[in-house]
Amino acid sequence: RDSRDTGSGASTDVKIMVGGIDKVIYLPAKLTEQLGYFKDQGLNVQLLTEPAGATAENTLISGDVQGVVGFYDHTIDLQTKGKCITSVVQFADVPGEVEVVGAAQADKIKSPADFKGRKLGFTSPGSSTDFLTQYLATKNGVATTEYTGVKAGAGQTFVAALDQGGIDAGMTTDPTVAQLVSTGKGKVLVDMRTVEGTKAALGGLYPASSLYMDCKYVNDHKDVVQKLANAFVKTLGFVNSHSAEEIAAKMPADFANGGKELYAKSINDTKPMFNRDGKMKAEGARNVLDVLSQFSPNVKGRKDSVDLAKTYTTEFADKAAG
Amino acid sequence: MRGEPDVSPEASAVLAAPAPVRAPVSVASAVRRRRMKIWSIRLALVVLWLGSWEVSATYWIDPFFYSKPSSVWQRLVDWFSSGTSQGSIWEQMSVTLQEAAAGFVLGALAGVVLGILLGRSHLLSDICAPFIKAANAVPRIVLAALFVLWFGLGMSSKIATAFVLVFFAVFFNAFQGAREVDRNLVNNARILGASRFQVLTTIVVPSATSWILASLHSAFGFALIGAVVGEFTGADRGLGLLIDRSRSTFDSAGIYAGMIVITVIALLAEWLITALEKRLLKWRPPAASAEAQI
Amino acid sequence: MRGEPDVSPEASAVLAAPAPVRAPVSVASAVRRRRMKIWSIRLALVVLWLGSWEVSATYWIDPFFYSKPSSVWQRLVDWFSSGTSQGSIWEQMSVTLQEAAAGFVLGALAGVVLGILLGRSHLLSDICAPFIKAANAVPRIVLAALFVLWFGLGMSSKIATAFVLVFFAVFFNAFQGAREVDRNLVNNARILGASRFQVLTTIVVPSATSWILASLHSAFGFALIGAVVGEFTGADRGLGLLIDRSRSTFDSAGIYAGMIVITVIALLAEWLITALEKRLLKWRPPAASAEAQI
Amino acid sequence: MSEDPVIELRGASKRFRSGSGGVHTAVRDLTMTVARGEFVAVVGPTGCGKSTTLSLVSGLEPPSDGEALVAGRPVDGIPDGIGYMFQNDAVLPWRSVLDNVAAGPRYRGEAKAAAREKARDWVARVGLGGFESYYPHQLSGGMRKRVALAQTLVNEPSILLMDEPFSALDVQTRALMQDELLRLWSGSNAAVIFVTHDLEEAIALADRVLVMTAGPATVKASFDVPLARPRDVEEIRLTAEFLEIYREIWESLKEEVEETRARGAGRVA
Amino acid sequence: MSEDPVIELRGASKRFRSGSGGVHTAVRDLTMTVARGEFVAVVGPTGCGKSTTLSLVSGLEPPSDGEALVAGRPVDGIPDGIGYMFQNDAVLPWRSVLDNVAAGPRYRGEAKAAAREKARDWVARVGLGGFESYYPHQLSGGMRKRVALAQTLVNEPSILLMDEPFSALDVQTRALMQDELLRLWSGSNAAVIFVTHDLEEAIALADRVLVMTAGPATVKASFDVPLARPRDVEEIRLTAEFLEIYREIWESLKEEVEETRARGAGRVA
Ligand SMILES: Nc1ncnc2c1ncn2[C@@H]1O[C@H](COP(=O)(O)OP(=O)(O)OP(=O)(O)O)[C@@H](O)[C@H]1O
Ligand SMILES: Nc1ncnc2c1ncn2[C@@H]1O[C@H](COP(=O)(O)OP(=O)(O)OP(=O)(O)O)[C@@H](O)[C@H]1O
Ligand SMILES: [Mg+2]
Ligand SMILES: [Mg+2]
Repeated sequence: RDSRDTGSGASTDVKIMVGGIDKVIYLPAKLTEQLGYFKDQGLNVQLLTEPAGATAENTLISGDVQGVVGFYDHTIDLQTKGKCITSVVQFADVPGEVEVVGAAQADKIKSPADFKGRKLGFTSPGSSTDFLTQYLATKNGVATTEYTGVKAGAGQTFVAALDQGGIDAGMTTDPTVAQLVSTGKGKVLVDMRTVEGTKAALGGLYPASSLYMDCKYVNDHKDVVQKLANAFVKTLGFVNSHSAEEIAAKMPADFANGGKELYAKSINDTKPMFNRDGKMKAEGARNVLDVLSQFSPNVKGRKDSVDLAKTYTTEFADKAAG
Repeated sequence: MRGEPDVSPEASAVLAAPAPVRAPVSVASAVRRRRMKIWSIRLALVVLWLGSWEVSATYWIDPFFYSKPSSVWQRLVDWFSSGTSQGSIWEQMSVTLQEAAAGFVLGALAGVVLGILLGRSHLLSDICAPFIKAANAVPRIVLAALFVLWFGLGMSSKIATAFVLVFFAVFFNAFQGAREVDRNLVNNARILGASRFQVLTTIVVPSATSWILASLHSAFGFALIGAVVGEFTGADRGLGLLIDRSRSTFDSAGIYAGMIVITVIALLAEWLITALEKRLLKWRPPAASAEAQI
Repeated sequence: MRGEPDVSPEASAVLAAPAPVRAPVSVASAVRRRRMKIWSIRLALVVLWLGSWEVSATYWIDPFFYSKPSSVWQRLVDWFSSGTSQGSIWEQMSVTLQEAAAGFVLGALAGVVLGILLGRSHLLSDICAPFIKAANAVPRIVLAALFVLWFGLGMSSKIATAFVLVFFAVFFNAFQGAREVDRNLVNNARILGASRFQVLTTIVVPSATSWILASLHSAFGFALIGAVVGEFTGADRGLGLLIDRSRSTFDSAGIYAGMIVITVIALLAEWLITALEKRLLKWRPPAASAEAQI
Repeated sequence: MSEDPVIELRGASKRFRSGSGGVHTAVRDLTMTVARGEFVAVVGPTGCGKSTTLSLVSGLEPPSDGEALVAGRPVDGIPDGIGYMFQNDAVLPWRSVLDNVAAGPRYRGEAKAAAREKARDWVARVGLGGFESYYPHQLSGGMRKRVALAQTLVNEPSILLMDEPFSALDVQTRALMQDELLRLWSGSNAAVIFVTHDLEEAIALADRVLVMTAGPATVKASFDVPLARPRDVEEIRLTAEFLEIYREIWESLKEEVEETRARGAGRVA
Repeated sequence: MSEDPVIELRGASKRFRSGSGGVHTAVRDLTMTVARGEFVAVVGPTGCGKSTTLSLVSGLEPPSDGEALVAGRPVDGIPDGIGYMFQNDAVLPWRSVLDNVAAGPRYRGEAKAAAREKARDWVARVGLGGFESYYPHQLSGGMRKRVALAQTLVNEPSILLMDEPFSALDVQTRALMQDELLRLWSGSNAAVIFVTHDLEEAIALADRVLVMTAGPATVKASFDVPLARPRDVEEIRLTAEFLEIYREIWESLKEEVEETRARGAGRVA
């Protein structure tokens, strides 16, 4: 277990686990590194990646990493398990997820109300995509027992699943969405990459992509966290002031191995989700809790005991902006 | 005295008269005593392990990661009494079991047949060996993802993953087993008039049996792993999905409970394979002299 | 005529005189011809396979999923000439190789030692067997996730995953190998004065060698898989990460290129193991009579 | 007894790779013929190359030089109608005595029941009646030898190679087996090569006794045995004729054995 | 020759599970003793239980009933100072001739060089000088037997069990080995049990010949051999004394062999 301590040897050494470093919704992580903003802050940040969200949080709790770039809703989930995790920089107020319907089913599934009897894909059972799918369905009058949820993963397996009819529709992010749309294999049914789209679909904001850290670490290393926030907020500013092509050009070449235009398009499509200041909107956080309390087995029935104030802080983003 | 000398008159007397029968009886009871002892040690170990897990999870280590036996047990009771969020636990088990069983049977068959063929043909094995070894080095999770592309999200992609895992485990043993065959026996069979094919079925296959069986012991475990890995990659039912769900919802009790269910299935399969082994290898000299002697 | 009878005068003459030496020489050239033939068939197979892949990916199947050899080659050239986003390809290879090698060595050692011990002790094996079989049925990807918790994100969790995969593969064979030992040989050694430990080292281990080696052939492949699976679970370098990256960026050429790199490493390791095998088993009657005879 | 050679070795040699990597010549320039219906016994010092000679005839090993012919055709693969009883154990450990003996007929396409019937008969003939269901590991050394004998003879081979078949048997069982062998052979017109260390046995059974030289083996001398048939193996040993032949062959063999001993014991002080 | 029994079997029986699942009694109610320095030969019909008897003495198999004692203590495990040459091949296939013979001394803690030196001497004594580096599969049947012999004798056992050690050897090599054995034994005060099918060999070598009954084996009769030592094995066979003893033992043995034969051949018409 000694490997655990090595990371935090010097206080400027920070390990951050990204729940899929190549997902466009988590783009600020790698971009900050590429732009050199961590170095500018005097930080020595090591980015790790891991495809399944839950493992990322586990490494955070066990202390292997100091921060995770992932979905905000996990902080609520974990609080019900007695863990204090707090979002320090909120990249977006919307999930950035898209419900895509397969080309073959596009004329039959026109809205979530048509989900009945369908096979709907999500990245993983119990993940945010699962909860959002359930929310979309129930909000449109389809009980969660009336459709079949299918784990379809992300990337190629998702594309193949939709293409081969393994799922009729499914929730995923860019670049998978861009890939599906550009090849005509899928059509966007519900777009939660913009504030308007999200409000239309969910009736409110649903903040997702964020950097969260262990509460105790945040308290003990306010300076480091502040530097991280500075870097990330600066990156958010960069994202908002540059075109998709310019951003894509900053990213490592092999992130665009699937095709340069495709990558640029994914960034372009997803870009609107990122906010400018890295601050959490209180209304968004409440909305997330609302969704989770209906569908998450952990949060169900515990809504009142959740202290939202502990799940995020704008303290650092405020300073970074100011 | 036709057919008599095998059990000499004295021996028959021993078997008939009550007093001397004592010997076999006492052997049987010794066997029973031994079994009792083994089971009680096993039980003690399990209790010790569960106990120390429970205690340390209560006092020292974080049950968030490690869960504890009582919560795992609770989760199992839940699953079996009120079902899982994906439906009845029996259904999940049957799905995973079907996938694993199909992959196991196909993989074992293919492994045995190819292993023995290549083991006996030097030209074939020289040509194919590097390809098979190369294929064996391909990470199975990558393959699982490819199988989803090739075979879709249905059962077939899980069966394919299980197949691949089982195939290689069995293949290498069948191959070596076919090579290790006593040359004397092969020569003798050839002299007695066996065709190449007969040598294969009557000499090579029985000789390689203990090799093949050794690999089958671990192979069903592999088949289950294959099914679970396949389900991790994409599925709508199955134990793998159940574990995956537990993982995403930070339900470590669910992870361990899922693992226990899989393990129990594997042990049942193992028990069947052991029974098969006993049947197939009954010609062997018993390993423990205790068994041979009466 | 001290020490002479092994090479009788005639034979020495054969070796000395130029003409009769023809025999061994022609054997050598026959061996060379055979090797040529095998390599050309292998090459033909590879060409055929790549060719049909390239053609079908160009005309029929979707290179988005299946990529094609030319793009894979391009990706490999890229990697080796300009490196990857994670740094030089050599570094990725060395990381994965270190993890795999460490897991392999530890797993093989533990597998051999435990396998032989349990194979020779009936009580121990009766007690432990169900636990080991149960452990073998635990899905390795679930384990990989647990190892990250137990050992942290560093190399050790990948080594642990590789270890587990190798251990079980080797263990079951070492176990069976230890059981299959010819009783006559053990008895003879005991009579000659061997202690239990000497029987183990001089009779059981050499007897089980071919079993153990058979498992080592597939074990290095497993070690690599373990390392890759470990890297999938969380890492910042390594070939597994490279493949994972390719997967999520729709770079199927990258997936295949990564698999090829791993395969080549596995084949190199395999070649080393085969060399070791030749050395250890040189006491055997050569399998092909062609080799035995001159 | 016709005179066309069924078995013929022409200048056959066999070389092996030796222990230290050199070349070991086991058989050198060996020429011999066995006619149809002829019973040839082969004697020679231990380790001289007798078993190797048989393996050349059986087609299990190809000669390094020279030729091996059976029924006039060069041997490649196992010639038809051959029976070979190996010097060492080669019964199938996973088959019972009965199924071991039934193996030959089964391989040659006989129905299971018929093969077993035949086998049962042969098991009894070699004195193992009652042991049909035993596995080889449950038998004594001599019993295993007899299983191998039955296994070979049940095929009614026209060429019979036997490598010290009776060495593990007690005198009387051996005599019984010898009688059984002669009885079978006399009705069959089979060519037999019989390797033995027992000179009496060689003379009692054979039409001709070949003496091999110290290794590398080649034929040193061939002695005809002009004793009348049918022979009673027990009786014949006491006749003057027998003793005469015995002495003659023994003289020849002795030299080779001594030569071997001189070489092998070269190191003893 | 002292008279304290080194080897003692008291009413020992050995039962095995038989082929068809029943019980097979290999040795029944066997009582025998061998004194220090005594050479006992055991003869009996094939398959009667001779090898089983040796395995009881060696401690490799426990008796089912009765007792086996060596040096006055009940046998559990391998008694000290025992040497046992098995009926079937038990040389290590992965060791060269030299290392096979050196195995015993190595096991008993001798240094490698010393063990090899001893082994080299013994390899030569059994006539295998020059074959030191050969692996067993490169040897003939008789040569492998001699490796086993050297392997056993190099340990200089005080109790020597030999199961048909010379059956695969030609007459002269056999005589040589017999002489060597007697030479070694006479200086050693070792107790020897020597199983053989060759009655001449038994009488020529032993102080006493035990005749076993048809299986299940028990001691039928014991014959003292009052021939003077040192004996010249070749010479002794022609003496009247020898022939007398031979006839006597043969009479006794014959009955048992015939009994066995009658049983085994029970099925032959
Ligand atoms: N595979 C082999 N490799 C090397 N040498 C061999 C091989 N097989 C036999 N030999 C050698 O050839 C010689 C003759 O062996 P063979 O088995 O033919 O003797 P044999 O006459 O049958 O002796 P025996 O009477 O002891 O059975 C021996 O010296 C042996 O060492
Ligand atoms: N493991 C066993 N299981 C069943 N029966 C056995 C076993 N070992 C020996 N026997 C039987 O015991 C009897 C005696 O066997 P043993 O090997 O002692 O005979 P032997 O006198 O040495 O014969 P031979 O002279 O042929 O070597 C035989 O009938 C044999 O079938
Ligand atoms: Mg021979
Ligand atoms: Mg015996």
